[in-house]
Amino acid sequence: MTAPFKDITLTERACSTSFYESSARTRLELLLDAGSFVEFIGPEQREVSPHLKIFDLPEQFDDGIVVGHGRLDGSPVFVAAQEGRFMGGAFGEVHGAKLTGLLRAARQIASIPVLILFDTGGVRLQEANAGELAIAEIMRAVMEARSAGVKVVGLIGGRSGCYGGGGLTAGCCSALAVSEPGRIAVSGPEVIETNRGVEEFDSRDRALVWRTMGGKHRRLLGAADVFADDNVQDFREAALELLGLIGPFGLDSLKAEQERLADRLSRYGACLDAVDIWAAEGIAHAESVPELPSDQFITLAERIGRTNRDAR
Amino acid sequence: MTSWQNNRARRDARIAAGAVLARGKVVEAGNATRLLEAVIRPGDRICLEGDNQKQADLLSRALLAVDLSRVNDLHMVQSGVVLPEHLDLFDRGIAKRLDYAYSGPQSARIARMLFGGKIELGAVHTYLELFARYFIDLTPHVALIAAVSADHDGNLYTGPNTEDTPTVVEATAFKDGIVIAQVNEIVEHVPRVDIPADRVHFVVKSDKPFFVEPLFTRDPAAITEGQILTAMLAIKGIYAPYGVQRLNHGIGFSTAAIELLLPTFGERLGLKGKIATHFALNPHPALIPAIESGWVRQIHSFGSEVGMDDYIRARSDVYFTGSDGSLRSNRAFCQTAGLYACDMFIGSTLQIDLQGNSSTVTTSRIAGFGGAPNMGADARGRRHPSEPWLKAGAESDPDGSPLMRRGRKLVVQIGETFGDKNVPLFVEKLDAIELAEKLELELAPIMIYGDDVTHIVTEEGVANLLLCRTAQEREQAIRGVAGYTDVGRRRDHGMVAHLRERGVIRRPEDIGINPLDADRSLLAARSIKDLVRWSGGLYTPPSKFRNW
Amino acid sequence: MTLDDILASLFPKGHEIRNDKGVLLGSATLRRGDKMLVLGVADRTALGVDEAIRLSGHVLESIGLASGPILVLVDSDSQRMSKRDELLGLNEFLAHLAKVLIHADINGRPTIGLLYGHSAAGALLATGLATRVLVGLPGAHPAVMDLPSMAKVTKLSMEALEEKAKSTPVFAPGLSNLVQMGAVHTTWSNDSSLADQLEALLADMPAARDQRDALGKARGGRLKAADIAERVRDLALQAR
Amino acid sequence: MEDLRFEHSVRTRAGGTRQSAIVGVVASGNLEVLVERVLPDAECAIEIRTAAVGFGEVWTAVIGDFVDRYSPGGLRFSINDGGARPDTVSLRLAQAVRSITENGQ
Repeated sequence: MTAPFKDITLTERACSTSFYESSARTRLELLLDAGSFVEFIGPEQREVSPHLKIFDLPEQFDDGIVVGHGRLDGSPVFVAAQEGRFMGGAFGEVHGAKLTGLLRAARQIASIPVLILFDTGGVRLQEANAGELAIAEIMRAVMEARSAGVKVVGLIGGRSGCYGGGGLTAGCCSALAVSEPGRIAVSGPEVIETNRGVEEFDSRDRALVWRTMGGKHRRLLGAADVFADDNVQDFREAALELLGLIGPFGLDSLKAEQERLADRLSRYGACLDAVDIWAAEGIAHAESVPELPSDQFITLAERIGRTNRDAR
Repeated sequence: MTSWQNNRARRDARIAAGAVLARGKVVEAGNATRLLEAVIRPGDRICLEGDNQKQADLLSRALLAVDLSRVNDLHMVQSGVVLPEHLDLFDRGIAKRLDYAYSGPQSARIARMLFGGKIELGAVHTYLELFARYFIDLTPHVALIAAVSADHDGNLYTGPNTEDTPTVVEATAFKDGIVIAQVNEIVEHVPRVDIPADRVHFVVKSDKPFFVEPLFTRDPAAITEGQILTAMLAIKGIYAPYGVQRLNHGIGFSTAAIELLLPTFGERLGLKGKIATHFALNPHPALIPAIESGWVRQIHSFGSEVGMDDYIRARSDVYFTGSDGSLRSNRAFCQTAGLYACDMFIGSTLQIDLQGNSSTVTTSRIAGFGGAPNMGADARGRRHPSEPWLKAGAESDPDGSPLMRRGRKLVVQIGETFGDKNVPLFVEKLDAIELAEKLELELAPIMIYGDDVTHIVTEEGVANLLLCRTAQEREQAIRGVAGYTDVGRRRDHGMVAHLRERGVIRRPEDIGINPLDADRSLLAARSIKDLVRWSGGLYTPPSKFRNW
Repeated sequence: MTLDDILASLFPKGHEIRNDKGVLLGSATLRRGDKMLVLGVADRTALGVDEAIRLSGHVLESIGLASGPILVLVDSDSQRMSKRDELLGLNEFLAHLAKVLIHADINGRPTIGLLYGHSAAGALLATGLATRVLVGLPGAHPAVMDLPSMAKVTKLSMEALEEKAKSTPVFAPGLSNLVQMGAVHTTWSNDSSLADQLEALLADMPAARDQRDALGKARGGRLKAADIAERVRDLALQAR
Repeated sequence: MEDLRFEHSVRTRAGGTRQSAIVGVVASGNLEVLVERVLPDAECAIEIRTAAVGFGEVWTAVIGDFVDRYSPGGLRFSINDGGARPDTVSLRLAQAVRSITENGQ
């Protein structure tokens, strides 16, 4: 019995492995240099959520997040990867604390960057207060790390997307890479539909969901910096590219971000649909953006050039 | 003097009553209900076109709104009971009796209504069977059909989803019935004439296109490792040794997995050109990679599939297309092709018993049979030989005289031992029998009879029932692939081991497959987006399948 | 207490705080004469892109012009759940507001949140939970997730949830639960002057370091967070 | 939730040198298996926490077949189960054995 992949290289596997479909562990294995990953508080430590048993729910040994240290093209990085299939990758007490601890160490060291592979629906309902607070602590820890000179890069392309507090945390990062199936938002489609009615937002209209929250729209809007193909190798390359480009963080970054967001509101605040925004950007045949192959899309996105790494 | 043209006279009277509402043949949508009140009589047999995909939805709403004192006690004879309105007709008392073939989306409600006595059930048919009865004893008085467009004379263009329409119209129009068509638009010239105008009496223009269900789209993202394993077993354990070239696939995820493994796993086994070249099949999007890789030579279809129109148009070497370039489907012909010209049917079911009888009917759901029994039955009228057919025949009757021995169609049931919500596939007694007892039916609704089934494939292996010589062997062969279900755990281990030695049961390792190799990376497409890419952008999936 | 009562009690020397459709912007004078920047969300207003950008702008404009602490008043709905807000990137606007507050806090402008009414979810993260010290007023009723919604998702009855809520602060709404978790540092009293309590806090501000997990552990609300974070931090420091 | 525990005596020690491995994820119809090389060579233990209550008999059969087939001596398996089907359980157990018997850390 031989494993099917024995004779192909890690890079080939990373190229042919969908980021969207992979587990958190597979993503890390293929994203980092071969064999370089060391996990902190791994599953054998059995640090499970203390709260799920109240609801008679199954636990996972790593509480849905893998954190550790590894190398990317030879250089050290801290990494955290959420498992989007375990409770929707939601933040609970233990899950969140692992990421907080990682970011605090990064701040202290001040030179090792952090990669966060988001895959989350937001706060874990069954421990909502602990999850919400964990996100608040993570956001603070990201800002403290960045203020100390740490580069924090978010990678978004998992099946649970990056919702709720995950969306806010992503907004705190130095830079983001997103793939086409990746989604970034605060409120989920069903929540909007429940609150505003199906006329405002039909959560089952997936084309609508993706053009409102999906990777292409976020890239065109400038909410994400790099558009990655849905394979782990492309995310690896995106992370490397971003780490090379991120500048220092300070008051000027926040002032520039204020300007960037205010400008977005004044330009597109009256648009009713993503297609209107794209058309207002001067994109011909805006309605066909979702169908564009990625190379053509990347060319288009670069021409629009909304990203501004000094403004986040 | 005896009159021999009473029916024609009655038809003419109905047309005259309806004509008051029409300009030529065209009736405004707002007058559809009045039209139906004018032409339908209490107790009529009505075919309200509900195929498994396209729906005469405007006409069904119009019928639901009729004055109950004028239209009632109808006998619905339609292949698909799909829309809620189809059953609302019985709740309102407009219809009383039902003969049908398929009711996927309404299967739970139809079960409740049968138990509640709201519906007098004639029978649950197969498609061909119901079509046949349209010409013998269930001829419609009025047919309410759907088409894409009509010209001012009433010539109809049915587009890619022709489905049941020619059959329904043939039976109705030539036996003094009334044909009313809802169309999406009225044009100067129809792109092709699918139904000639002299068979159409009234045309109603709908304000929106008729509803079509994307029934044959399976998202590759949802295919599991277990389904991939069963698909590998089927390809290497059945398709390859029999050399199956002409076949029909059911619509489950296991068969979708087979379609997606042909260009990868199948290619590696060197099977291209040797298996799966000719299909009786709807335009399954999952088959796109195999078509693009040159596996598939020809496909004839029952109906079309949402989003496949441009792809089909561009691949006319593979599909049947009309003079306008779009798909020509025809359920009756394709069912006949599946029955007589295919060497294999492979599909899933909900329950299999110890004799191999299978049914998709449970006590809470009566989905009907659709076409599976026509595909999944040995055609006793078949006379032409083929390699798989002869080989299967020889396996089942090794001592028979080769020149006199009938071949056998391969009828394969494929599935995982446990289905959704851990419901076992294998049972000691079918729910269908319980249902028949409760409803006092004369016949239990069996989809495929055990004596037609030749193979059962699960993740535990392949059972070749052709090689079983006794009922007991057959039972143990089935238990032997029933996994950890109650049926599987009650196997006779000694007998199962013996059957394995004889090749009646073959485990993955007997076929040279390591279950650990069953990996999603084997799928030629792992998402709907991959299918779009394979099609060169020609496939445009409906919104509900997108994640971009 | 109404917002006006609260402001009057906080700032007896007067204030210039405007409430424009639920967005509070302005400043106030402390009794010892120093200025305090004030912003917030009132009247249970949902926090959307339009509100968030004004709040973050208010803080940014003050930097360099004013020193002094920053007070964030909170009586909000959750984030605005609409197609428009998400289309425009609400996550960035809320994150930006939080970032601006945290940045100010780290850089010499201590931040205090005052939760006097409702708040939830993304709105709470971008306001009160982005401050160094979050204070609760009696009567405040934050809810990360309301019980009816939880009942829907968990498929448990309201009774069952209420029963479980008695034994754990971890999921149920309410100020006392957030206090126990360490999210709310302290609760003020309505009976004495808010100005006294504010000035006492300003005189004794904790360091600009996130201590909420330690607080949650000490109060028995979050028993694992602090230890897990500390263990990961230690391992990471060793790993470099 | 239900807790189950199985202990088996086995013929041979599992190959390889890795100390632990984990496969799968806890989700509806899925499970995670953590396998650790912590027992004497002739022993094997399987501990299960499952969301599907009342399937002890099926687990007994699945585990029995698994131990028979792989003889995973020296290994302890810890399972968090989100209600997976028996065939999925068998597959994950086999994957866990493959992972820990591979060469690696």
